[in-house]
Amino acid sequence: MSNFVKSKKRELVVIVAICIMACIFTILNPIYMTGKNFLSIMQQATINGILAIGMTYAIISGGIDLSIGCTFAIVIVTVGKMTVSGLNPVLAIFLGILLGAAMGAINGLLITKMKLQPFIATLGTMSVYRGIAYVVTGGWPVLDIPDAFRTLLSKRISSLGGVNIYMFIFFAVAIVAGIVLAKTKFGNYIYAVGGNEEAAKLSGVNVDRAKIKAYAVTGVCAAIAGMIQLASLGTGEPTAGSGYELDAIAAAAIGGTRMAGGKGTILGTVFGAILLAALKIGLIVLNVDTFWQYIVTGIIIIIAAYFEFIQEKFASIVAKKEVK
Amino acid sequence: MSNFVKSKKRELVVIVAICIMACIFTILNPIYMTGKNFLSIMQQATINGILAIGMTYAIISGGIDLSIGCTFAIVIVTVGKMTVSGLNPVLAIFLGILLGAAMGAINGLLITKMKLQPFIATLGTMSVYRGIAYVVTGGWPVLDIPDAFRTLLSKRISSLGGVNIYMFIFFAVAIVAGIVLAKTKFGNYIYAVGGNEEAAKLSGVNVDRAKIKAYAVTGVCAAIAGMIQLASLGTGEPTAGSGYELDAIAAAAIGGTRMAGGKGTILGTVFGAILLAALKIGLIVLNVDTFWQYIVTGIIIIIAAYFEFIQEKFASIVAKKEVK
Amino acid sequence: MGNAVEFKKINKRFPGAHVLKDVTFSVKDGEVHALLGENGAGKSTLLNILHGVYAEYEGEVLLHGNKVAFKNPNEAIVKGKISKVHQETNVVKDLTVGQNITLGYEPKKGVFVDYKELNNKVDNILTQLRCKFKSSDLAGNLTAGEMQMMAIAKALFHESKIISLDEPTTALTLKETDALFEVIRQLKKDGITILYVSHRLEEIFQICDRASILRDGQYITTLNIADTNRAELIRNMVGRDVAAVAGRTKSGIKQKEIVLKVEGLSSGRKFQDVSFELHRGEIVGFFGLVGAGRTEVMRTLFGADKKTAGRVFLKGKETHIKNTHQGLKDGIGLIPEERKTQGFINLQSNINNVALSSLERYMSGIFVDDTKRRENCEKYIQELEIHPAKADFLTSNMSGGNQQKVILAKWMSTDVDVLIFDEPTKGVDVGAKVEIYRIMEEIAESGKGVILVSSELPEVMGMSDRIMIMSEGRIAGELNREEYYEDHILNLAIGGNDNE
Amino acid sequence: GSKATEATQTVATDEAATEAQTEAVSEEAAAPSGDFNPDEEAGVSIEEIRESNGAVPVKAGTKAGVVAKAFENEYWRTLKEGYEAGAKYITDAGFEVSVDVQAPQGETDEQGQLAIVNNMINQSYDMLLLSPISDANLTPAVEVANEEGIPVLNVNDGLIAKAPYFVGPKAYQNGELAAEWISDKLSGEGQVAIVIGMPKAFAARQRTAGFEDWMGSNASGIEIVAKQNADWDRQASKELAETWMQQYPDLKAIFCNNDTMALGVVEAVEEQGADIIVVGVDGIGEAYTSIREGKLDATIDSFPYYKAQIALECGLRAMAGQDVPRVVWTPQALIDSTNVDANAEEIINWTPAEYVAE
Ligand SMILES: Nc1ncnc2c1ncn2[C@@H]1O[C@H](COP(=O)(O)OP(=O)(O)OP(=O)(O)O)[C@@H](O)[C@H]1O
Ligand SMILES: Nc1ncnc2c1ncn2[C@@H]1O[C@H](COP(=O)(O)OP(=O)(O)OP(=O)(O)O)[C@@H](O)[C@H]1O
Ligand SMILES: [Mg+2]
Ligand SMILES: [Mg+2]
Repeated sequence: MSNFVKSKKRELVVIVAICIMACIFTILNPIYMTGKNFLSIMQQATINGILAIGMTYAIISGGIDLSIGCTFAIVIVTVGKMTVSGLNPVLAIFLGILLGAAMGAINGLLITKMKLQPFIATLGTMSVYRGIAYVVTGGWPVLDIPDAFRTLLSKRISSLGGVNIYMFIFFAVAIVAGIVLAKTKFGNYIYAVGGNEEAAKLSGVNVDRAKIKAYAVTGVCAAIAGMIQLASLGTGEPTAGSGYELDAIAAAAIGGTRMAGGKGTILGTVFGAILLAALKIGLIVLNVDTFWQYIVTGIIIIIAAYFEFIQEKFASIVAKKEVK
Repeated sequence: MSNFVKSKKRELVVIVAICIMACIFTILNPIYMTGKNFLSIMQQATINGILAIGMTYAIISGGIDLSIGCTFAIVIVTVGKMTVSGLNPVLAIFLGILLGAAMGAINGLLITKMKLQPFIATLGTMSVYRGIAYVVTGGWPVLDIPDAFRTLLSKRISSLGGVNIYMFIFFAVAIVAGIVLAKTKFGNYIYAVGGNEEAAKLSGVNVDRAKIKAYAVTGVCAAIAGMIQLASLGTGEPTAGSGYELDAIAAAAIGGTRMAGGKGTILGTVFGAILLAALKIGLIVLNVDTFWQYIVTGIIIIIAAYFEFIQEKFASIVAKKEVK
Repeated sequence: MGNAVEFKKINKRFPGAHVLKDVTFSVKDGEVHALLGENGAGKSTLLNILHGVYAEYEGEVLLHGNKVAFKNPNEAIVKGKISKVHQETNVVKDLTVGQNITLGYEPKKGVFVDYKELNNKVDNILTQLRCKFKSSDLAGNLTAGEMQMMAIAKALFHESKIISLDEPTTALTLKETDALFEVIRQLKKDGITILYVSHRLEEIFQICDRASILRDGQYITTLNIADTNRAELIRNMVGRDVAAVAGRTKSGIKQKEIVLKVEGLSSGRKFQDVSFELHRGEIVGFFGLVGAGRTEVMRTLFGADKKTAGRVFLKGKETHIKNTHQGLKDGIGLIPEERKTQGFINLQSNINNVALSSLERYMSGIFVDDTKRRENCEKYIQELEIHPAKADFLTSNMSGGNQQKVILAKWMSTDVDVLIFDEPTKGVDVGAKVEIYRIMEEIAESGKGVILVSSELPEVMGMSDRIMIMSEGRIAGELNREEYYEDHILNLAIGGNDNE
Repeated sequence: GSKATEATQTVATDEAATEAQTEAVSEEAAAPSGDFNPDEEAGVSIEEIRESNGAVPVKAGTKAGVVAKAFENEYWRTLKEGYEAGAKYITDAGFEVSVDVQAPQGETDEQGQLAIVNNMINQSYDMLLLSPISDANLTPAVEVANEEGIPVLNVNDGLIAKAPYFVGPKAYQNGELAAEWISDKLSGEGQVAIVIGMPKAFAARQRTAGFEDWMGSNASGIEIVAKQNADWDRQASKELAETWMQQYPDLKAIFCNNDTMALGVVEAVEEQGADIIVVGVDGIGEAYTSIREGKLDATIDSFPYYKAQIALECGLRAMAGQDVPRVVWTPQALIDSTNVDANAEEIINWTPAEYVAE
């Protein structure tokens, strides 16, 4: 039980940070605290959030996946092409998820079977996947995605004040990913492999399989995020998603995921993504000069990461007190 | 002695890879194997090479520096402004190096004193530094860099068949950085800190200072690379260098630098950069479709990284044979 | 009684080393069988072969008469019902005890891990072992002794019939050791065969039935413990007679000058108000139970941790040590207790590891001179009889005791005035132990102050001019040689505060 | 002045030419037209609109929201200045209007740009003038704006199929102008190469296609020997040029999809002392300077400063319910040493609009 509270401490810190930020923004411009704006924040957080959830799997397993933005792009254009050619939208979504899983698994295979360092392996596939997305489309966007597909994944629900359906998908992904990570054997193995690969191996955990699966999850999340973007934009571009990997990593890190692996939660990552979105929208609402936005964003990332350290210090003091 | 050969084995592998690649390109287009083209390769390896040398320091120390592209940009615009305002070019170069060192040291301070994870700390400063480069210039390029500065760092020496002076700077940086890493106390400490930080600390190594210095070197290399680009283009753009960090990491990794720290050589990194440049030029010479270039580049990165593994296996087999 | 394990002509080669040579012997069902030998004799390697860590070797391993060849440790655990408690415990610190124990074999309910069932099962085993921690505790918060118990619990969880313990007591307190022996006797009663590796011979006499001895990778003999004695064991291990007791050979080397004076040193909650003096030529022992805070005091003195109060005087001058680098410069050195994680740089050779703390000694101009470094390293390899005697060897590939010697060489290469030994003989063989005692004495004789932190009472009593006893972060007592009584010392260590 | 005007081809009003070129558009260049390709539309110039619709009706208190691609690029900063100048004209004419120009963090921040537009819709701007990063990234916001009846003008160069209006220059013609000029200088003989921007970008494609098609049908003696991507980056294009100069010693001209890349190529050419014609696109200040110094040979200026004013004017007309065509062409002209010092307003025959209260 105390374990539970302790493990949620990190998320509480992020929530406090979000609240402080929101207050400052609201004081500076009251528009910030409106329902519509809140919706904007959540929408903005969706795609990065889902990508970051996947990234969290890769990072906890002791790796990283730089290729997610490109997996995202490949899924966008291939699913785009499938729906345009009249494939059943549900089937297309299914195939898209499969594709994402396959591309993630390729990363996993490179890392486990060829023993490549995750950073380099996915730096390589990042380039390969991007190239594939271009070659598949000849560089052209895939246009006129059918509404049947679009409304499945992206639809403003007016009866709920304009909430978009994909926000629910975001929550669903977060819940499923969170439960899998926290409650299943597979989740357990990922923590074990990231925390102490040698120990996991000696315990009979199939380390390779756990890693491959982790990257597959990363790929699946990228695929889901991609299809949401495809649905919401109605056009699939092979250039989509470039640079998204860094945002995803930032969200995971802010949410308390340890870059060396073995530690992190989906809840934390989700709040990390929300924090970044809230920050971005805040800067836009305040009409902060773009150039200054870079500076402020960077500083906030640093401060948020510093919280991790403060909070760990704090936790260790508390823990010591409990002992006495 | 055998240690020397063993420690150079990695570099030999990269050289072999470069040769194989060069042969293939030459067969496909004989232009590839001309002296002039060779010069092109070396020249184009320069900027990435110098950045990668700096990156190697950060990585060996157990970290990473994502902000080098942005340090690069800040140095470009500030040194640009200084020279335009008539400052003595040599003094400007000196100040540029100092600036690079300071920005690297800031990364080092965040990582050591605030205990941030290097990836996140430099992800933050990456954004901050980029913003500063924009704010300083208002987004405008710095134009009309005086020739006095330009010829100091970038000048074709016709008597040497058109070799550009900056190639010598590249070699000089590589030699100095290589010797410092291999032969000085500081270099020893970096390896120790990256290999096992706690053990290094308990051996009386000033871990913080070694890391801060390592990042300062990274910053200095970024500054030198930036000034070379400034001199060669005659214009300083605040957008310069974006994405360069990944190329630098790729060069270091191909050259055998261990991403987790503690292992790597400057020579390896230099060959890694040359391999990437040779590949890039080869694809241009063959007029390969841009989209396919992405794919080929990615595959080459993966294969080159795989050599690391093959070579280690090979080394251990050889060692076993020696016993028998 | 049949044979639980049979080794037949086992050979093992590593790059650059032939480690096991035609090893042949057997272990009887249900006995506690000791595996003895000097550092680097090949004990761990043999166990690794038995447990499937190394799948590549020559020769045959038989379990209960059947030839086995496990591809990995897990197969050994599950198929062979044979578990190993590691020399360096393998723990995933961010998982709970239960998760660690059941890792790979968690009970499931549907697709989820059944944590209720899991914790129940594990708590049962833990109660059986009389452990104080629970299945739901975070493994990272356990002490070394508790982690060891966790590993045994894991073996029981897998219903192992054969359990190997590779130096299980190195990190344990006396109390924990006693508890462990109790458990081993219990296991033996339950018909479980135990392979036991230790450098502490008194333990062998306490719990083992027979002992097999390896020397230099070769099998020497198997002895009945009841029919042998300490000297015979040592002679077989070392190949000659060694007086393997901790004791001083020189007297009167303590000098007048106080080299280190500590006044009211505190560090938050870790320890408070520690004061003592250390003379040149003196060896001061620090005794206490695990968790008494000795290591923390030493780390703080050296500059690895921050102090919150107190003053430290070195050679009569107050010092403000902010980090280890300054500690080294001011003349304090520390040989850390966790050899593997704190002692040396994994990827580096002996040359580099030995030279790391004294690089300024090998400079020519601004460069480190490799020849000088090598010479220094080779000098110590000879002097300390480091094996294998190769300067280029990776320290991480050496046996535990030899790693310790490399770390010693590193500190002997410096010219610190105060050298702190934190559990210096942990996992070190009898011969080397004596060696280390001799070196320690020589260092003191050369006019340095030596602090010996140890949990082995005979060692502290034998080596120290004075003993400081710590309990719960405070100095509980200070005894001079003539006041050394085991009971008194232990009493102070357990509840020193009550006596004051 | 007049000579300069003559040498320049102010094609925005040349209807016949427009038609001819529309036919010449190749299959490849037409590919993005699944919905909409402005280069294929019969666009109208602002002069024509003024002729048929008269003065610009202004509703007092109008709040225009402008979202540019990225201020990191001079082109977009100039566009911003143009919008602000336009707003000042209107305010000086006695009408109270405000124009807010925002941009995301860099040309890859697609989500950020979308958030900016959403925010403008949330804050009830009266019209939106959008230059999207990609052809699609603003679609969701545009759909909402369309629903809420906020006029959306797509100002080049991303394409928003769902926006009712497009204002911009004809990208295809860009390439044609460059091709014609180069062919002229080379007397229709020799090797040329093309440095393309990001391979995806509409502008990059159309400029390249226009160039290739024109050469293909009008200058058989010209051989396009190489075509490579340099990601709009100066250093990358310089390196490309260096390699090409080794590979093709007879290279006579290089056409670059924008000025930044052209200036990189110029550096390479200068360094080697080679005699290669370099032509860029955009007309940034640095390009003008370089032409004056005799380094860069020509650029095709699409006058963002005036384009912005035209866009704002069209927006006001659309708000007032006037009939604004689907595509409004903005002027562009080739600038070389002959007209580099000429007044831009003269080159494109610019006259400010007249305003009346709505
Ligand atoms: N990976 C390796 N490469 C090369 N040599 C190795 C490797 N692992 C072990 N060795 C060598 O094998 C020998 C036996 O080592 P082992 O660990 O079995 O000794 P041990 O008897 O357990 O010693 P200790 O009591 O110190 O633990 C040592 O000389 C060691 O240097
Ligand atoms: N790295 C660590 N992580 C968690 N707990 C630790 C760590 N190091 C020490 N501890 C705990 O802090 C307490 C004080 O340990 P310390 O090592 O100072 O005691 P000690 O008297 O030196 O005991 P030992 O006999 O183990 O050396 C112990 O409970 C120990 O388990
Ligand atoms: Mg051993
Ligand atoms: Mg201790």
